[in-house]
Amino acid sequence: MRVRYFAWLRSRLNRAEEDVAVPAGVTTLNGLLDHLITLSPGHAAVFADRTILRAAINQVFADLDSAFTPTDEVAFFPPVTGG
Amino acid sequence: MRVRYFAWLRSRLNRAEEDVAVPAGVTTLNGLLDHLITLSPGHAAVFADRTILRAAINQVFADLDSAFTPTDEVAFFPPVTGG
Amino acid sequence: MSGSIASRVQAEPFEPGAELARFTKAAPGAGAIVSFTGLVRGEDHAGRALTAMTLEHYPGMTEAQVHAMTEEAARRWSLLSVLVIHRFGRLEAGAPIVFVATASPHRRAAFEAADFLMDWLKTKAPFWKLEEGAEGAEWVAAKAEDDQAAARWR
Amino acid sequence: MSGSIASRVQAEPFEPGAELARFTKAAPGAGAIVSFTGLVRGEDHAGRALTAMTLEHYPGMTEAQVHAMTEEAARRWSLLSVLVIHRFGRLEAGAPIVFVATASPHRRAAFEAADFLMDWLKTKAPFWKLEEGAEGAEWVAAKAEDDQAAARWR
Repeated sequence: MRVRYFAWLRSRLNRAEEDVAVPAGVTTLNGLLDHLITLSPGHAAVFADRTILRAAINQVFADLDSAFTPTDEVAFFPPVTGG
Repeated sequence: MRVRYFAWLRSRLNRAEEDVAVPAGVTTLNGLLDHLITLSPGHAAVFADRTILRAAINQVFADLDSAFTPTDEVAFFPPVTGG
Repeated sequence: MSGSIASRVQAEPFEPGAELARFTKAAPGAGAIVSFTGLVRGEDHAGRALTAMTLEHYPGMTEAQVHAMTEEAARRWSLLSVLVIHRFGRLEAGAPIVFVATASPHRRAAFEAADFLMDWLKTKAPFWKLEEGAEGAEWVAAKAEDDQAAARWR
Repeated sequence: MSGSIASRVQAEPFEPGAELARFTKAAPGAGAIVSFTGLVRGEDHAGRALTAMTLEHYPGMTEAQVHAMTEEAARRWSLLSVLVIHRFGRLEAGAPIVFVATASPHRRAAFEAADFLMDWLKTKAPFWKLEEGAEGAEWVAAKAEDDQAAARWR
Protein backbone atom coordinates (compact mmCIF):
# COMPACT_ATOMS: atom_id res chain seq x y z
CA MET A 1 0.00 0.00 0.00
CA ARG A 2 0.96 3.65 -0.46
CA VAL A 3 2.14 5.44 2.71
CA ARG A 4 2.68 9.23 2.71
CA TYR A 5 5.02 11.33 4.84
CA PHE A 6 5.04 15.05 5.59
CA ALA A 7 7.31 17.68 7.16
CA TRP A 8 10.36 16.32 8.99
CA LEU A 9 9.27 12.73 8.50
CA ARG A 10 9.41 13.36 4.76
CA SER A 11 12.74 15.22 4.87
CA ARG A 12 14.43 12.72 7.21
CA LEU A 13 13.17 9.71 5.25
CA ASN A 14 14.00 11.62 2.06
CA ARG A 15 10.75 10.58 0.44
CA ALA A 16 7.19 11.94 0.30
CA GLU A 17 5.65 8.49 -0.03
CA GLU A 18 6.54 4.86 -0.52
CA ASP A 19 4.87 1.59 -1.39
CA VAL A 20 4.84 -0.71 1.60
CA ALA A 21 4.09 -4.44 1.49
CA VAL A 22 1.93 -4.82 4.57
CA PRO A 23 2.57 -8.15 6.32
CA ALA A 24 -0.41 -10.40 6.95
CA GLY A 25 -2.06 -9.74 10.28
CA VAL A 26 -1.19 -6.03 10.38
CA THR A 27 -4.49 -4.13 10.71
CA THR A 28 -3.75 -0.99 12.76
CA LEU A 29 -1.45 2.00 12.32
CA ASN A 30 0.60 0.83 15.33
CA GLY A 31 0.98 -2.52 13.61
CA LEU A 32 2.08 -0.75 10.43
CA LEU A 33 4.65 1.26 12.41
CA ASP A 34 5.98 -1.99 13.93
CA HIS A 35 6.64 -3.06 10.37
CA LEU A 36 8.01 0.28 9.09
CA ILE A 37 10.75 0.41 11.72
CA THR A 38 12.15 -2.85 10.34
CA LEU A 39 12.65 -1.38 6.86
CA SER A 40 15.83 0.62 7.54
CA PRO A 41 17.78 2.31 10.35
CA GLY A 42 16.38 5.60 9.01
CA HIS A 43 12.83 4.33 9.43
CA ALA A 44 13.68 3.00 12.90
CA ALA A 45 14.95 6.44 13.95
CA VAL A 46 12.09 8.48 12.46
CA PHE A 47 9.35 6.30 13.94
CA ALA A 48 11.09 5.63 17.28
CA ASP A 49 9.00 8.02 19.38
CA ARG A 50 5.34 7.48 18.58
CA THR A 51 4.18 10.19 20.99
CA ILE A 52 5.34 12.80 18.47
CA LEU A 53 3.72 11.07 15.49
CA ARG A 54 0.33 11.93 14.06
CA ALA A 55 -1.51 10.08 11.31
CA ALA A 56 -4.38 10.22 8.87
CA ILE A 57 -6.37 7.50 7.12
CA ASN A 58 -7.97 8.63 3.87
CA GLN A 59 -7.11 12.23 4.75
CA VAL A 60 -8.89 12.15 8.13
CA PHE A 61 -6.92 12.34 11.39
CA ALA A 62 -6.64 8.89 13.00
CA ASP A 63 -5.25 7.57 16.28
CA LEU A 64 -2.39 5.11 15.99
CA ASP A 65 -4.65 2.30 17.23
CA SER A 66 -7.04 2.90 14.32
CA ALA A 67 -7.61 0.06 11.87
CA PHE A 68 -6.94 0.48 8.15
CA THR A 69 -7.31 -1.61 5.02
CA PRO A 70 -4.75 -1.91 2.20
CA THR A 71 -6.83 0.28 -0.11
CA ASP A 72 -6.74 3.17 2.35
CA GLU A 73 -4.43 6.17 1.98
CA VAL A 74 -2.29 6.28 5.14
CA ALA A 75 -0.10 9.25 6.10
CA PHE A 76 2.28 9.94 8.98
CA PHE A 77 3.41 13.41 10.02
CA PRO A 78 4.33 15.51 13.06
CA PRO A 79 1.81 17.62 15.00
CA VAL A 80 0.58 20.41 12.72
CA THR A 81 1.95 23.97 12.94
CA GLY A 82 -0.09 26.09 10.53
CA GLY A 83 -2.21 29.14 11.15
CA MET B 1 -22.56 77.67 36.04
CA ARG B 2 -22.95 75.96 32.68
CA VAL B 3 -24.60 72.51 32.76
CA ARG B 4 -24.69 70.32 29.63
CA TYR B 5 -27.21 67.66 28.61
CA PHE B 6 -26.97 64.84 26.06
CA ALA B 7 -29.22 62.32 24.33
CA TRP B 8 -32.76 62.04 25.71
CA LEU B 9 -32.01 64.45 28.55
CA ARG B 10 -31.18 67.06 25.91
CA SER B 11 -34.18 66.26 23.72
CA ARG B 12 -36.67 66.09 26.60
CA LEU B 13 -35.35 69.31 28.19
CA ASN B 14 -35.17 70.78 24.70
CA ARG B 15 -31.76 72.30 25.39
CA ALA B 16 -28.14 71.16 25.07
CA GLU B 17 -26.99 73.31 27.98
CA GLU B 18 -28.14 75.96 30.37
CA ASP B 19 -26.73 78.41 32.87
CA VAL B 20 -27.69 77.42 36.40
CA ALA B 21 -27.38 79.62 39.46
CA VAL B 22 -26.07 77.14 42.01
CA PRO B 23 -27.49 77.83 45.48
CA ALA B 24 -25.04 78.32 48.32
CA GLY B 25 -24.19 75.06 50.06
CA VAL B 26 -24.59 72.89 46.96
CA THR B 27 -21.28 71.08 46.41
CA THR B 28 -22.11 67.66 44.91
CA LEU B 29 -23.86 66.50 41.73
CA ASN B 30 -26.68 65.07 43.85
CA GLY B 31 -27.05 68.50 45.47
CA LEU B 32 -27.13 70.07 42.02
CA LEU B 33 -29.84 67.63 40.92
CA ASP B 34 -31.88 68.53 44.05
CA HIS B 35 -31.80 72.08 42.73
CA LEU B 36 -32.39 71.25 39.04
CA ILE B 37 -35.65 69.41 39.77
CA THR B 38 -37.06 72.65 41.25
CA LEU B 39 -36.54 74.59 38.01
CA SER B 40 -39.54 73.24 36.05
CA PRO B 41 -41.90 70.27 35.82
CA GLY B 42 -39.85 69.17 32.81
CA HIS B 43 -36.66 69.16 34.88
CA ALA B 44 -38.45 67.32 37.68
CA ALA B 45 -39.52 64.60 35.24
CA VAL B 46 -36.18 64.19 33.46
CA PHE B 47 -34.14 63.99 36.67
CA ALA B 48 -36.70 61.97 38.67
CA ASP B 49 -34.91 58.61 38.46
CA ARG B 50 -31.26 59.12 39.30
CA THR B 51 -30.40 55.45 38.79
CA ILE B 52 -30.59 56.03 35.01
CA LEU B 53 -28.53 59.22 35.09
CA ARG B 54 -24.80 59.43 34.40
CA ALA B 55 -22.59 62.47 34.77
CA ALA B 56 -19.22 63.97 33.98
CA ILE B 57 -17.22 66.74 35.62
CA ASN B 58 -14.76 68.45 33.28
CA GLN B 59 -15.36 65.69 30.70
CA VAL B 60 -14.48 62.84 33.07
CA PHE B 61 -17.14 60.39 34.30
CA ALA B 62 -18.19 61.21 37.87
CA ASP B 63 -20.49 59.57 40.43
CA LEU B 64 -23.46 61.63 41.56
CA ASP B 65 -21.92 62.04 45.01
CA SER B 66 -18.85 63.70 43.46
CA ALA B 67 -18.04 67.28 44.46
CA PHE B 68 -17.74 70.07 41.89
CA THR B 69 -16.90 73.76 41.88
CA PRO B 70 -18.74 76.49 39.93
CA THR B 71 -15.91 76.74 37.38
CA ASP B 72 -16.23 73.06 36.45
CA GLU B 73 -18.01 71.84 33.32
CA VAL B 74 -20.81 69.55 34.50
CA ALA B 75 -22.80 67.26 32.17
CA PHE B 76 -25.71 64.88 32.68
CA PHE B 77 -26.64 62.12 30.25
CA PRO B 78 -28.01 58.57 30.07
CA PRO B 79 -25.78 55.46 30.07
CA VAL B 80 -23.72 55.44 26.86
CA THR B 81 -24.67 53.32 23.84
CA GLY B 82 -21.87 53.69 21.30
CA GLY B 83 -19.63 51.10 19.72
CA MET C 1 7.17 49.12 23.32
CA SER C 2 4.16 50.37 21.38
CA GLY C 3 4.67 51.59 17.82
CA SER C 4 1.61 53.52 16.79
CA ILE C 5 -1.40 54.36 18.94
CA ALA C 6 -4.06 56.21 17.01
CA SER C 7 -7.72 57.09 17.40
CA ARG C 8 -10.13 59.13 15.32
CA VAL C 9 -13.62 60.38 16.17
CA GLN C 10 -15.14 61.62 12.95
CA ALA C 11 -18.35 62.36 11.06
CA GLU C 12 -16.88 61.15 7.75
CA PRO C 13 -17.45 57.60 6.51
CA PHE C 14 -14.48 55.21 6.43
CA GLU C 15 -13.67 51.96 4.61
CA PRO C 16 -12.76 49.05 6.91
CA GLY C 17 -10.77 47.32 4.15
CA ALA C 18 -8.71 50.39 3.35
CA GLU C 19 -8.09 50.97 7.06
CA LEU C 20 -6.94 47.37 7.59
CA ALA C 21 -4.63 47.58 4.56
CA ARG C 22 -3.02 50.75 5.89
CA PHE C 23 -2.82 49.41 9.43
CA THR C 24 -1.19 46.15 8.28
CA LYS C 25 1.46 48.01 6.25
CA ALA C 26 2.30 50.18 9.26
CA ALA C 27 2.77 47.24 11.66
CA PRO C 28 6.11 45.63 10.77
CA GLY C 29 7.03 42.76 13.07
CA ALA C 30 3.42 41.88 13.77
CA GLY C 31 2.49 38.21 13.73
CA ALA C 32 -1.20 38.79 14.42
CA ILE C 33 -3.63 41.53 13.47
CA VAL C 34 -7.25 41.53 14.61
CA SER C 35 -9.84 43.95 13.31
CA PHE C 36 -13.38 44.59 14.45
CA THR C 37 -15.93 46.48 12.39
CA GLY C 38 -19.28 47.50 13.85
CA LEU C 39 -21.99 48.37 11.32
CA VAL C 40 -25.47 49.87 11.42
CA ARG C 41 -27.82 46.92 11.25
CA GLY C 42 -30.93 47.10 9.09
CA GLU C 43 -33.15 46.57 12.09
CA ASP C 44 -33.56 48.21 15.46
CA HIS C 45 -33.31 46.61 18.94
CA ALA C 46 -36.90 45.35 18.59
CA GLY C 47 -36.39 43.84 15.13
CA ARG C 48 -38.19 46.58 13.19
CA ALA C 49 -36.77 47.97 9.94
CA LEU C 50 -34.24 50.70 10.52
CA THR C 51 -33.35 53.27 7.88
CA ALA C 52 -30.62 55.16 9.71
CA MET C 53 -29.31 56.18 13.10
CA THR C 54 -27.71 59.24 14.57
CA LEU C 55 -24.83 59.00 16.98
CA GLU C 56 -24.69 61.89 19.39
CA HIS C 57 -21.44 62.36 21.28
CA TYR C 58 -19.74 64.65 23.78
CA PRO C 59 -17.12 66.54 21.75
CA GLY C 60 -13.82 66.75 23.56
CA MET C 61 -14.68 64.11 26.16
CA THR C 62 -15.20 61.49 23.45
CA GLU C 63 -11.79 62.00 21.86
CA ALA C 64 -10.08 61.93 25.27
CA GLN C 65 -11.92 58.79 26.41
CA VAL C 66 -11.30 56.91 23.18
CA HIS C 67 -7.63 57.82 23.11
CA ALA C 68 -7.21 56.81 26.76
CA MET C 69 -8.68 53.39 25.89
CA THR C 70 -6.19 52.82 23.11
CA GLU C 71 -3.35 53.66 25.49
CA GLU C 72 -4.81 51.34 28.13
CA ALA C 73 -5.05 48.49 25.60
CA ALA C 74 -1.49 49.07 24.33
CA ARG C 75 -0.24 49.06 27.93
CA ARG C 76 -2.13 45.96 29.08
CA TRP C 77 -1.20 43.83 26.05
CA SER C 78 2.08 45.41 24.85
CA LEU C 79 0.61 45.92 21.40
CA LEU C 80 2.79 46.87 18.45
CA SER C 81 0.03 49.19 17.25
CA VAL C 82 -3.61 49.95 17.83
CA LEU C 83 -6.19 51.98 15.94
CA VAL C 84 -9.75 52.99 16.86
CA ILE C 85 -12.09 54.91 14.54
CA HIS C 86 -15.57 55.88 15.74
CA ARG C 87 -18.08 57.86 13.71
CA PHE C 88 -20.72 60.26 15.00
CA GLY C 89 -23.63 61.97 13.27
CA ARG C 90 -26.12 60.39 10.90
CA LEU C 91 -25.33 56.91 9.55
CA GLU C 92 -27.31 54.88 7.00
CA ALA C 93 -28.09 51.20 7.52
CA GLY C 94 -25.07 49.12 6.52
CA ALA C 95 -22.54 51.86 7.23
CA PRO C 96 -19.52 51.12 9.44
CA ILE C 97 -19.79 52.85 12.84
CA VAL C 98 -16.65 51.72 14.59
CA PHE C 99 -13.35 50.10 13.63
CA VAL C 100 -10.76 48.63 15.98
CA ALA C 101 -7.46 47.10 14.89
CA THR C 102 -4.73 45.61 17.08
CA ALA C 103 -1.30 44.30 16.11
CA SER C 104 0.82 42.04 18.27
CA PRO C 105 3.53 39.42 17.91
CA HIS C 106 1.04 36.74 19.03
CA ARG C 107 -2.64 36.18 18.41
CA ARG C 108 -3.98 35.97 21.97
CA ALA C 109 -2.97 39.57 22.76
CA ALA C 110 -4.41 40.89 19.49
CA PHE C 111 -7.76 39.13 20.06
CA GLU C 112 -8.07 40.11 23.71
CA ALA C 113 -7.12 43.75 23.15
CA ALA C 114 -9.68 44.18 20.34
CA ASP C 115 -12.36 42.49 22.46
CA PHE C 116 -11.47 44.74 25.41
CA LEU C 117 -11.57 47.89 23.28
CA MET C 118 -15.04 47.08 21.98
CA ASP C 119 -16.35 46.38 25.49
CA TRP C 120 -14.93 49.67 26.74
CA LEU C 121 -16.18 51.64 23.72
CA LYS C 122 -19.66 50.28 24.42
CA THR C 123 -19.62 51.35 28.08
CA LYS C 124 -17.07 54.15 28.55
CA ALA C 125 -17.18 56.33 25.43
CA PRO C 126 -19.81 59.10 25.49
CA PHE C 127 -21.87 58.16 22.43
CA TRP C 128 -25.64 57.77 22.31
CA LYS C 129 -27.60 56.10 19.53
CA LEU C 130 -30.85 57.50 18.17
CA GLU C 131 -32.53 54.98 15.88
CA GLU C 132 -34.75 56.17 13.03
CA GLY C 133 -37.47 53.72 12.00
CA ALA C 134 -40.86 53.87 10.35
CA GLU C 135 -42.45 54.89 13.67
CA GLY C 136 -40.07 57.73 14.41
CA ALA C 137 -36.86 58.19 16.31
CA GLU C 138 -36.00 56.38 19.54
CA TRP C 139 -33.01 56.56 21.88
CA VAL C 140 -31.35 53.17 22.32
CA ALA C 141 -31.22 51.93 25.90
CA ALA C 142 -27.94 50.67 27.36
CA LYS C 143 -27.70 46.89 27.69
CA ALA C 144 -26.84 45.11 30.92
CA GLU C 145 -24.89 42.55 28.88
CA ASP C 146 -22.52 45.32 27.75
CA ASP C 147 -21.80 46.24 31.36
CA GLN C 148 -21.21 42.58 32.17
CA ALA C 149 -18.86 42.23 29.20
CA ALA C 150 -16.87 45.31 30.25
CA ALA C 151 -16.62 43.99 33.81
CA ARG C 152 -14.52 41.06 32.51
CA TRP C 153 -11.52 43.39 32.09
CA ARG C 154 -11.17 44.76 35.62
CA MET D 1 -28.99 31.35 8.67
CA SER D 2 -25.60 31.21 6.97
CA GLY D 3 -25.06 33.39 3.94
CA SER D 4 -21.66 32.57 2.56
CA ILE D 5 -19.19 29.98 3.82
CA ALA D 6 -15.93 30.10 1.90
CA SER D 7 -12.39 28.82 2.29
CA ARG D 8 -9.33 28.97 0.08
CA VAL D 9 -6.02 27.14 0.39
CA GLN D 10 -3.63 28.78 -2.03
CA ALA D 11 0.01 29.47 -2.91
CA GLU D 12 -0.79 32.98 -4.16
CA PRO D 13 -0.40 36.02 -1.90
CA PHE D 14 -3.51 37.86 -0.76
CA GLU D 15 -4.27 41.33 0.61
CA PRO D 16 -6.04 41.35 4.01
CA GLY D 17 -7.50 44.80 3.38
CA ALA D 18 -8.93 43.87 -0.01
CA GLU D 19 -10.34 40.65 1.46
CA LEU D 20 -12.00 42.50 4.34
CA ALA D 21 -13.48 45.07 1.94
CA ARG D 22 -14.98 42.31 -0.22
CA PHE D 23 -16.17 40.32 2.80
CA THR D 24 -17.85 43.38 4.33
CA LYS D 25 -19.70 44.19 1.11
CA ALA D 26 -20.96 40.62 0.87
CA ALA D 27 -22.35 40.51 4.43
CA PRO D 28 -25.54 42.58 4.42
CA GLY D 29 -27.31 42.60 7.77
CA ALA D 30 -24.10 42.12 9.72
CA GLY D 31 -23.65 44.23 12.83
CA ALA D 32 -20.19 42.88 13.62
CA ILE D 33 -17.29 41.70 11.48
CA VAL D 34 -14.07 40.36 12.98
CA SER D 35 -10.96 39.64 10.94
CA PHE D 36 -7.74 37.93 11.92
CA THR D 37 -4.58 38.13 9.85
CA GLY D 38 -1.57 35.98 10.67
CA LEU D 39 1.75 37.14 9.20
CA VAL D 40 5.27 35.75 8.87
CA ARG D 41 7.19 37.37 11.71
CA GLY D 42 10.71 38.62 11.08
CA GLU D 43 12.09 36.30 13.73
CA ASP D 44 11.90 32.60 14.41
CA HIS D 45 10.62 30.83 17.56
CA ALA D 46 14.01 31.45 19.23
CA GLY D 47 14.14 35.15 18.36
CA ARG D 48 16.67 34.83 15.52
CA ALA D 49 16.25 36.74 12.26
CA LEU D 50 14.01 34.95 9.82
CA THR D 51 14.08 35.62 6.10
CA ALA D 52 11.27 33.37 4.95
CA MET D 53 9.33 30.23 5.73
CA THR D 54 7.82 27.42 3.76
CA LEU D 55 4.44 26.01 4.62
CA GLU D 56 4.07 22.38 3.64
CA HIS D 57 0.55 21.00 3.57
CA TYR D 58 -1.39 17.84 2.75
CA PRO D 59 -3.19 18.63 -0.52
CA GLY D 60 -6.77 17.46 -0.44
CA MET D 61 -6.89 16.88 3.30
CA THR D 62 -6.06 20.52 3.98
CA GLU D 63 -8.91 21.88 1.88
CA ALA D 64 -11.37 19.42 3.42
CA GLN D 65 -10.27 20.15 7.00
CA VAL D 66 -10.32 23.93 6.53
CA HIS D 67 -13.74 23.87 4.90
CA ALA D 68 -15.12 21.63 7.65
CA MET D 69 -13.91 24.18 10.22
CA THR D 70 -15.73 27.03 8.51
CA GLU D 71 -18.92 24.97 8.50
CA GLU D 72 -18.44 24.09 12.18
CA ALA D 73 -17.95 27.77 13.07
CA ALA D 74 -21.01 28.85 11.06
CA ARG D 75 -23.05 26.14 12.78
CA ARG D 76 -21.88 26.86 16.34
CA TRP D 77 -22.33 30.65 16.12
CA SER D 78 -25.03 31.08 13.43
CA LEU D 79 -22.72 33.32 11.43
CA LEU D 80 -24.00 35.36 8.50
CA SER D 81 -20.79 34.59 6.65
CA VAL D 82 -17.32 33.24 7.23
CA LEU D 83 -14.13 33.21 5.18
CA VAL D 84 -10.80 31.45 5.72
CA ILE D 85 -7.76 31.88 3.46
CA HIS D 86 -4.57 29.92 4.18
CA ARG D 87 -1.43 30.07 2.07
CA PHE D 88 1.11 27.31 1.51
CA GLY D 89 4.55 27.29 -0.11
CA ARG D 90 7.30 29.84 0.40
CA LEU D 91 6.42 33.09 2.22
CA GLU D 92 8.68 36.08 2.87
CA ALA D 93 8.86 37.76 6.28
CA GLY D 94 5.93 40.15 6.66
CA ALA D 95 3.67 38.24 4.28
CA PRO D 96 0.15 37.30 5.37
CA ILE D 97 -0.19 33.53 5.96
CA VAL D 98 -3.77 33.20 7.09
CA PHE D 99 -6.91 35.32 7.08
CA VAL D 100 -10.13 34.63 8.94
CA ALA D 101 -13.26 36.80 8.76
CA THR D 102 -16.58 36.28 10.53
CA ALA D 103 -19.82 38.25 10.21
CA SER D 104 -22.65 38.13 12.71
CA PRO D 105 -25.50 40.31 13.94
CA HIS D 106 -23.69 40.71 17.28
CA ARG D 107 -20.06 41.11 18.27
CA ARG D 108 -19.65 38.25 20.75
CA ALA D 109 -20.36 35.59 18.10
CA ALA D 110 -18.04 37.23 15.56
CA PHE D 111 -15.16 37.42 18.06
CA GLU D 112 -15.61 33.89 19.39
CA ALA D 113 -15.94 32.28 15.97
CA ALA D 114 -12.76 33.96 14.67
CA ASP D 115 -10.88 32.96 17.83
CA PHE D 116 -12.17 29.38 17.48
CA LEU D 117 -11.19 29.18 13.80
CA MET D 118 -7.62 30.28 14.54
CA ASP D 119 -7.30 27.76 17.37
CA TRP D 120 -8.56 24.97 15.12
CA LEU D 121 -6.41 26.05 12.16
CA LYS D 122 -3.37 25.90 14.47
CA THR D 123 -4.14 22.39 15.66
CA LYS D 124 -6.38 20.62 13.11
CA ALA D 125 -5.27 21.79 9.65
CA PRO D 126 -2.41 19.77 8.11
CA PHE D 127 0.18 22.53 7.63
CA TRP D 128 3.81 22.41 8.76
CA LYS D 129 6.13 25.40 8.99
CA LEU D 130 9.76 25.24 7.90
CA GLU D 131 11.62 28.36 9.02
CA GLU D 132 14.59 29.64 7.01
CA GLY D 133 17.13 31.60 9.02
CA ALA D 134 20.82 32.40 8.79
CA GLU D 135 21.67 28.98 10.25
CA GLY D 136 19.57 26.97 7.82
CA ALA D 137 16.07 25.58 7.76
CA GLU D 138 14.27 24.20 10.79
CA TRP D 139 10.86 22.61 11.25
CA VAL D 140 8.74 24.47 13.78
CA ALA D 141 7.61 22.38 16.76
CA ALA D 142 3.96 22.36 17.80
CA LYS D 143 3.18 24.37 20.91
CA ALA D 144 1.37 22.96 23.93
CA GLU D 145 -0.35 26.33 24.37
CA ASP D 146 -2.02 25.88 20.97
CA ASP D 147 -3.45 22.53 22.09
CA GLN D 148 -4.68 24.14 25.31
CA ALA D 149 -6.26 27.00 23.34
CA ALA D 150 -8.05 24.56 21.03
CA ALA D 151 -9.30 22.55 24.01
CA ARG D 152 -11.38 25.57 25.10
CA TRP D 153 -13.87 24.87 22.31
CA ARG D 154 -14.88 21.31 23.10
